[in-house]
Amino acid sequence: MEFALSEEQRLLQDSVTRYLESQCTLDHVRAAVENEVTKHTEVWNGLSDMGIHGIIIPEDFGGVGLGFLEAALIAEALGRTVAPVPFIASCVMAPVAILAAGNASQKDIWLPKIASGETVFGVGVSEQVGRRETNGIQFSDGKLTGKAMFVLEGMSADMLIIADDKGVMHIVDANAKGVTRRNLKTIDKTRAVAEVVLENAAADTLSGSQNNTEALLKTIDTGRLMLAADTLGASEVMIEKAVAYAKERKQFNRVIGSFQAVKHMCAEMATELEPCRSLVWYAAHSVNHIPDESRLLACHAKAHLSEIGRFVAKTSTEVHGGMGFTDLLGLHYWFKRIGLDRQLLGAPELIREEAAVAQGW
Amino acid sequence: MEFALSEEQRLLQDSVTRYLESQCTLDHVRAAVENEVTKHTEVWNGLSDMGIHGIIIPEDFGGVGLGFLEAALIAEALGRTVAPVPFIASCVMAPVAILAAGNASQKDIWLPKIASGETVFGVGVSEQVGRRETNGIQFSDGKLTGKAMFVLEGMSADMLIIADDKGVMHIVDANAKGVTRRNLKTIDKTRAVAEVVLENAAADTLSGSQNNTEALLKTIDTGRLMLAADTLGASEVMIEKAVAYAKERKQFNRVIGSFQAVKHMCAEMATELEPCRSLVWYAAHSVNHIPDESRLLACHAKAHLSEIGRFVAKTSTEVHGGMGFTDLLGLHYWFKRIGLDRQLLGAPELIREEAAVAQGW
Amino acid sequence: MDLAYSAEYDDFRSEVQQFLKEHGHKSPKGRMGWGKTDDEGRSWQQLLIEHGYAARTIPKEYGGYGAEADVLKNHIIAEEFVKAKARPGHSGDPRLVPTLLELGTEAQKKAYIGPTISGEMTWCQGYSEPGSGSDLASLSTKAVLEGDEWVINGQKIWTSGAQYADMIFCLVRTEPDAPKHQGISYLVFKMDTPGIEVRPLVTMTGEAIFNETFYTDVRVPKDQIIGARGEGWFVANATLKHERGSLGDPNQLETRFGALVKMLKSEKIDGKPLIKYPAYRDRLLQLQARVLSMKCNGMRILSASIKDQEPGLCRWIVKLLGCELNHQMAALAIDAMGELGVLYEDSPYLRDYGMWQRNYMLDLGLIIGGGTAQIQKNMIGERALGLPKEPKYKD
Amino acid sequence: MDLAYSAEYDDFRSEVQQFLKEHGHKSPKGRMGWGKTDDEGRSWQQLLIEHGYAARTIPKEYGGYGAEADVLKNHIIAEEFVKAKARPGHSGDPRLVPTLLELGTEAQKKAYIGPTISGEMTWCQGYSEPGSGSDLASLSTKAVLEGDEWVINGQKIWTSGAQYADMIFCLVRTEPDAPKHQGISYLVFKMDTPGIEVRPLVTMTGEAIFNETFYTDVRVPKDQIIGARGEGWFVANATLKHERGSLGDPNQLETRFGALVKMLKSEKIDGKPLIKYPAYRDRLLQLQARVLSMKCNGMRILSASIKDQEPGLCRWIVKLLGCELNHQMAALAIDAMGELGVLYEDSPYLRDYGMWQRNYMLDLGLIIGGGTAQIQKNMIGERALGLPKEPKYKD
Repeated sequence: MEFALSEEQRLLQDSVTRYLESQCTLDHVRAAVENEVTKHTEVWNGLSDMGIHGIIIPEDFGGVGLGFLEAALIAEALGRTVAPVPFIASCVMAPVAILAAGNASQKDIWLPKIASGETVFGVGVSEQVGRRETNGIQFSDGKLTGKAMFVLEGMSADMLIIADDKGVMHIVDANAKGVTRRNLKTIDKTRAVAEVVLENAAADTLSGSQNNTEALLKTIDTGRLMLAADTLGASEVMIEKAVAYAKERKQFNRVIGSFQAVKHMCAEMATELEPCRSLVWYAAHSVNHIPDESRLLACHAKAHLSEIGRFVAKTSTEVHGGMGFTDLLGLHYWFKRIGLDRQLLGAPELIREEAAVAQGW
Repeated sequence: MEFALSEEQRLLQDSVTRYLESQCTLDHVRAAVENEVTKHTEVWNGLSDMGIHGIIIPEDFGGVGLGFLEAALIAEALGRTVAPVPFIASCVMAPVAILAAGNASQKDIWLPKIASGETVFGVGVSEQVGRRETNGIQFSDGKLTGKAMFVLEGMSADMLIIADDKGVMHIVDANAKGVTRRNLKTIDKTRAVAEVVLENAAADTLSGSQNNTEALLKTIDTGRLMLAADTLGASEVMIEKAVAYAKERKQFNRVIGSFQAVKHMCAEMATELEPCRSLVWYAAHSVNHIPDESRLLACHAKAHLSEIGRFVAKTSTEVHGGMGFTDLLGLHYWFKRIGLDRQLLGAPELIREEAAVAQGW
Repeated sequence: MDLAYSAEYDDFRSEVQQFLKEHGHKSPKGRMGWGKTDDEGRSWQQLLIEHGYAARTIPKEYGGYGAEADVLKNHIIAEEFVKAKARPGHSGDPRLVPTLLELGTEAQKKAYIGPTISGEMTWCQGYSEPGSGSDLASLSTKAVLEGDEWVINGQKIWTSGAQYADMIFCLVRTEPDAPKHQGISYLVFKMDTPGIEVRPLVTMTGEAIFNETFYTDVRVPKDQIIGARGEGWFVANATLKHERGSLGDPNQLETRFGALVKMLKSEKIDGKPLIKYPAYRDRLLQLQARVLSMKCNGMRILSASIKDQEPGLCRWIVKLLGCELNHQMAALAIDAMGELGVLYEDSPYLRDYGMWQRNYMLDLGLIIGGGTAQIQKNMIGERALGLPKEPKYKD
Repeated sequence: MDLAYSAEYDDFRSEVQQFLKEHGHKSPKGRMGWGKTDDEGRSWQQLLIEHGYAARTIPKEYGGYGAEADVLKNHIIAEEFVKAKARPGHSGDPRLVPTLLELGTEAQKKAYIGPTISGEMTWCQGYSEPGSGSDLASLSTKAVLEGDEWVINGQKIWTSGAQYADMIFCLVRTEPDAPKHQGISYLVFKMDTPGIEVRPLVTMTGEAIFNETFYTDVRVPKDQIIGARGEGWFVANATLKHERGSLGDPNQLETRFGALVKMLKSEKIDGKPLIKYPAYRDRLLQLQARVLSMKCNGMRILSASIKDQEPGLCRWIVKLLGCELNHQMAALAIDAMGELGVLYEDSPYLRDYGMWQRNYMLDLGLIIGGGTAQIQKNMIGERALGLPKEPKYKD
């Protein structure tokens, strides 16, 4: 009985965190954001060298074959450094979809390319969470037509996984004929979402998703889990920054952290976030080891981290006073990262409704 | 343009408050509660002498003919002193029902008796808010049969107003054949609710409630408004007591109110409650003067005061520390008063749904 | 309780309506205030002053309309201008002009008030410093008297409008050895004085609404001090109070609530309007109760002001509750919009010009600015409830 | 991350299950702990000690089972006893017995531990005083040494079980001139000593769970002090920490959450189960996420304890979050039950024995007791996050 990270897991997370803290600095983030770059940055390539791209891809396909807990630890580290990389879509959701619903040849072709960093995948499944606007994709005769919105990493991707109106997933070449992409600007410039308009675009169907929604749901759930882990990491840093600021900033001849009001704001943030870490670990662990519970846990991890993340983002900004509201410290990159995580793949109320359905409530 | 109490209104409230503070002491409340008395106490009789029983009853029927704002001011004063009297049911809801739906003879008979204090009315309309249990009342052939729960002041009443399954209201003699009453014990012993079982009990129908629900809704809405005002008064006192305690109680060689944490708890209570006063005034004023808005305002006043009242009740108890949790200071009478107010005639979520319906949302 | 207006005020309202009917078309578009200025804006402002709808209570000799103070008439003017979507008039910077009127010399009043209310002379405020936020009185920008000039060195922050203001009113430390509240003076000077550098300060919304301003050997004539030397804190403070009361305007809350309802009715998930989702609707209703109670609270403040009474607690709480409520309305809008809720700037599919995300951040800035929530609670606890201050500490 | 148990522990679990299968029927009903005692309870406790399911790590010479400390085995025992609905064994008052073991003299250990764990000798705690709550160290109950006896005068509050306890362990001020933390001693004495008066203390729930106790010239033999004179604060504190960690048990949270779900499924409005009302359901789901995260947090604490690691922040937060979460579950239950939710005592139609209202109040008591929420936040801020204490102030 051990509810803790193994030595290997700790080492993995430490080395990725150390790497990101040294390479994915705020300056790097600012520069990447300015150039709207999220792939082929040095950081993305460096992560590739560390084997991160293939973290959940089996060794047979050129990956390192680790579990979702390891993937969550990476996502947390990326959230900590607001890293502008397409990890969640390309290294988690796309491999999950292909592994769960792809045929042998699809696996053989794409998984090694993802693991090696040769190919970046974007993922468009938002319509399966709740359709906004007049979007929706029809599939017939091996072609896709329609509009997918909020395609994760849609702009930077070479290939796309797109779910159609029936929930069947397909692989689409992002640069093929009949595929038009448009950047949707959000508050968070460290990750990109896109609108993808398809007009008779050639589609390579993931046939395992044709007769049941298991693969689709697993793709969404693991995406949610990674977003939760990302929020966990970003929130940790917002608390650390608030505590550090509270120890250093003086007003009324005292460091502000000695004022009970500020101290309690910090204590409340830390208190709310701490059990979230355990929840994310457990939810990630369950994908591999307790699959019966994993749907409910992914929903709860995403929704709960969204709520706590919002509280932390707001409170940390308040602790920083006016400085938190400016661009000077760059604190808003974390604020907005948490803000985007919250909305992607379902905002909390919608996800909780799914959790209710999952329990037959 | 004046959004304030008039001189007369202030005098009325002051005199009632002063009277209650001197007569309806905590000792009086404790004694009344022990004896399960809510009518014919000295306080109830004293209020009668002041004309409070007939506050909204027109002068033609022996009342003083004031408005609902005046009634709300009384309710607030009663909430301040957790007064164990059947004001809301007997002096507001019953007269509203009779005035709105009674015929000339019903008005002639009952309104003067209410105003003079000769008769106390209980009111059973809970099933119209949402039916719990297998209660419900059928009317046929001039007789009522069935079970009404949570009849306000049902035990102390001489007469009852009972709404049947169709929302038609009837006057029933509480001591008549076929009427069985049973006390439902609640957390709050300063007001009583009862179960009333009817078996072919003779009913005197308020015929104005036969063809539309206006009178019934007005009865419920004004009841809610009074409960909101009651919570306002009780919450005020809980804040005052917390502030007084925070100024007096010392820990760590300082009065606890000088600690920012305690100071902010007090400030938050006062801040949350202050706009509630204006809301209650406006909602009460609207019953007489802006009837189009009064339904929505009554719903909001009841639901919002319930939420703020709960926050105040909890926070004030926390400021009092262990003492707040004991019976020694009697603080819990206010806590429980607010707790009962919250649940009667619809807890917040249900009422907010009514507010949504009232706006066509 | 009488929410009707007396005949005098009904007549006054008709007058305002009549004016707007006749002249409303001359109003420039957009809500530009006393801070920025343009030709069109200045002639509109001039017209309003002539009719008593701007600078209403400023004495005639300083370029105002010279009417008696009448809170209700001000309120009626404001209401009717909002209804007609006409740009409201102003009385100059609301922290500066009342200060000048109260404490300026006759020469200062003459020199500054007229041009300020006409819009010829615009101002920015130099109070906060990077090291002095909540503890404003600890400010360290120095002014030393050399001959007939103050020589100013230091840095200010949150200087909104500094890039186009003609003038600044500024707090500086002139008596370095005095207790902190007693060593400050209130100076006014031109923004084109040599030695002033203005750097835009980008905020989390991505815009440079504010600036940092740097002062290096800035020389200002000795007589450009308002009030006595060393009394700048008290000069500034009378008007700071004013600013605090003015945030969290209930009309603005209602307007935003209306926009929120509209959005929740028009946006849909799988074809069903958001307002039909009970989890969103229940949050909406909770906010509605708060908006209504703030509206009523606002009427109560107005009513007290008419009678020249101190409104007390009901004014103290406005900033704390109002900013938070605005923030929560934006939060609900974002949540309900789901992924559409994160769109920003000039994104396709952007809703309501991106105002919900922008406000969500701006409101957080307002919760912090002009007295953080924590400072507000201290004030409410100490001044309104009479709780004791923290004891003095050993240094 | 390995939530399975090794073979050793699986075997141990089977043993416990086997024991409960054989002997479980002998368990007295109801969950009576170390505080109260009865014949049936004592023989059950004796049986448990013999098998190592109670007083497990207490050395044999003091009447315990004498096993090595093993957090996981303790956990397995606890889990299986809950599952079998058997009354759990105890190791005596958890604040007293570890203290005696660590700091008691050999004679004290011999005299008290055995009878305490067997249930022959029951205890109450005399720490808090009316004037000393959060600031416990300011306690003023005095003990003066007169010859061979301590003479005690003063008053204690929150003395649970005082009416049936045989003994009390009590903090008293013995060095009135020393700094407050250094003037306290830890005494143990019989509750039937002359001069002790016990008055039931009724709480808001209507029950007298606690007492006030009054001490007038109570004479206690000199050697009934645990640890050195003047060091009582430190003697007591080692074990206070223990108590704080133990509140907010995650199993208990899950149990209560289960009861909440069950109630929301069975209760109806107009025939529709409450759980089908989205506004209640959404609150329920928010609570479920919190319960799950506390469950996971609890596993993490357990796991750290097994490896004898300090769990850190994840232990510090348990009381603060656990009590509040319990309170919120009760609040939702009450709200959803509507008018049924206010019923209490022995009212007709009472649901779940009135536990929701009772818990709503009791949990508030727990939020306050054993370190208020404010004190908890101070500790988390200062000890876990390293934020500075408030500076010393001038008296």
